[in-house]
Amino acid sequence: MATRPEGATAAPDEVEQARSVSSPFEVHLENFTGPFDLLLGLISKHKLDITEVALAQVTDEFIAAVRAAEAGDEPWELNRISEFLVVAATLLDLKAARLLPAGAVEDAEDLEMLEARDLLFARLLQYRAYKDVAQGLGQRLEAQARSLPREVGLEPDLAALLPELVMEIGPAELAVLAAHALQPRVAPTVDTGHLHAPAVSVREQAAVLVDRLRRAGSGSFRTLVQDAESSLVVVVRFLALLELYREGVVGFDQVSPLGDLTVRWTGGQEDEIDVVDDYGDLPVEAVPAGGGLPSTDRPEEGGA
Amino acid sequence: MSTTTTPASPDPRPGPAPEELAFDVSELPGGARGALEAVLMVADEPLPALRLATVLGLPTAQVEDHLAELAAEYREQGRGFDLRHAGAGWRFYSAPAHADVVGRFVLDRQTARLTQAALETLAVIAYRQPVTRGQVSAVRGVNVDSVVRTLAARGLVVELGTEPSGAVLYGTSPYFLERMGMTSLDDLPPLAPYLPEIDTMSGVDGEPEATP
Amino acid sequence: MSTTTTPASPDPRPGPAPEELAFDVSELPGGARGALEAVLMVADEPLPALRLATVLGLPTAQVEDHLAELAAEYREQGRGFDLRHAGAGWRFYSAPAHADVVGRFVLDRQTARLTQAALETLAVIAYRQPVTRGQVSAVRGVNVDSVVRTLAARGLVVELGTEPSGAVLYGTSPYFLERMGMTSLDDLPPLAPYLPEIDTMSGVDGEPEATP
Repeated sequence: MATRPEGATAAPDEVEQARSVSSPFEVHLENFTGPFDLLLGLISKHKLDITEVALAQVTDEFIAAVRAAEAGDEPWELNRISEFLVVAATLLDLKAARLLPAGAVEDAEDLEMLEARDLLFARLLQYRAYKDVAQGLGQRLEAQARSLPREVGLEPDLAALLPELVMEIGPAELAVLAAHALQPRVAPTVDTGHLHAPAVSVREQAAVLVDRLRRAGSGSFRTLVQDAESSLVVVVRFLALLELYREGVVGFDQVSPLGDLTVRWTGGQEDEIDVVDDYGDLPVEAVPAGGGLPSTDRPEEGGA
Repeated sequence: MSTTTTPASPDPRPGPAPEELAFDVSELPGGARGALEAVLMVADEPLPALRLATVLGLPTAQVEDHLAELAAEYREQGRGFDLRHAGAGWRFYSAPAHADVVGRFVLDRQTARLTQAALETLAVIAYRQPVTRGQVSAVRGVNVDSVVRTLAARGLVVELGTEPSGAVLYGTSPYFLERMGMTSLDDLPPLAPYLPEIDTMSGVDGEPEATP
Repeated sequence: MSTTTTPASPDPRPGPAPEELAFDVSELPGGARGALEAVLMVADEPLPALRLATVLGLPTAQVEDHLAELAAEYREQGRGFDLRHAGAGWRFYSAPAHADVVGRFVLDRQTARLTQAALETLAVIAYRQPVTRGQVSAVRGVNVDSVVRTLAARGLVVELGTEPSGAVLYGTSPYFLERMGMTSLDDLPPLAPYLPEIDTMSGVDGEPEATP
């Protein structure tokens, strides 16, 4: 990787320029020095390989910048910090996806993996795009607010023209309406069915594996996940196997790197095997498109 | 007339010792008269010349002259609106000559019945008065400005005063009591039977955050 | 100016009016344009040209011409108000040149600035509507429930319906367009300059789905 990609010193294009306005946060890496926003721009233009970026260093510098700001007069707003977290999390996802062994694109699974990477990438760009247009929107609203609309009540003479009001409700109905309106809103329940694949629990999948391995004695990982309806199930079964290994009831054999993984049952035939779910009692949930933060844990944003 | 950009106010000297003004009306397009038109256009109630003079930083007499000239100009030009001094002050009205068209417009969409949104807003105002439109909006989750104006035009809701922030406080009128067959607000049925958690409510009474 | 200044004729003979009208706008002082001014002066919301045409008994195209001419005339004369086409229709506004004077006078208006979080949420809703809160959250990476609720209370965002799953779909309101000084969502600047690949990103702009 070159020490400093071309474009970093040259005039950044308009997208990068628009981004660099709001964030003076600078990073100093081996292969890049400059505003964080410019770094993003370069990654998005494929001028810098995400796998070459030392994210840990970026994070250290970010924390240092936040601390310095806190010590100074103008601590960073929560908004800005959470924005960095979103971007950093996405970068991390992206990097993880890129670092996974890929090989040639041969089957549908590989294709899916590639698409997932593009999605991560696209999600990051998309977030930046909305952030940019939001700025223009705010400017426009402010400029327009220099004119106020005429919003006046009806002149009494004209109000007198209105047909006599028919009052269809009495005090009791009024109370019902008021009670309905004043009722504390149930914490708005967002339907997240469209964001989450059905929950898959490590414990359940472990039970499935125990059952199969007891009967078969051994099997390749490939066959053990053959019936998995989603890649989430594959992941959870793998986690379950690790748990079973810790319990000392399975063994692994792998002849060559990235070759078939054979799983052997080494436990008894009768013992009760109950995998303790290290991932909390919560079932593991699918990650929303783009693989960002688990949406259930999203910080509530202040209404103000 | 009124084709030039600075028609009036040859005397830019401020009159009634105004506080620091960020502007000089004589330098604005349309001068003092433009400024008067701007303020009157968005004013919700008749404005006394004195108040206008304070806002503009001009002597009251001068403001009165401008107002009279504007009123005459609108008449001459056969405008559909006029500027009249009625009651407490000056206000834009639709011209009497157009009463038929205006009447047709006013009746165009009106029904004798209140909409569900209007009834619900009325209920919230009745139980939460005095209350600002912003507070009612926060409770109902929608903007209620237009609905409150309708209720005010119908005489069911009246302005009770203003908050220190300048926000108008609304409450129900004697006409509301009359139409509901009540003699006082004490006759409003208690909400408790309909709303067991009423005591635990927080944030409903409070002023909503000013800005989202 | 208008076509004629003939005083109101006692002759109630309807002219070219399509329906039974008690008036003929062309015979009123100020003609059709005076009538438009009169109606706009009492309106408390933007009025579509079509609605004005119905009230006046005139073809919509003609009404639109009159409105555009009136707006131009106010500008030329350096009036303190102007007539604008924004949101759902036409409405009187105070002129921007007088914002400082008007601001001194009007305190109780929803001109409070939106926070960055609110602006970003509004932007996502504006460009992606109809959209659920969950989808907005997915883009912004934070829970947006309370921000969306505040935007709704401000009248900028409205519920458009529900998805089969029951999730509420949100979009921007006509009031949002009005506040932006736009007449249609097509007036929003394209996202494209910021995000050239947006169209080709299926699965990103559309329904998010679980990924490995």
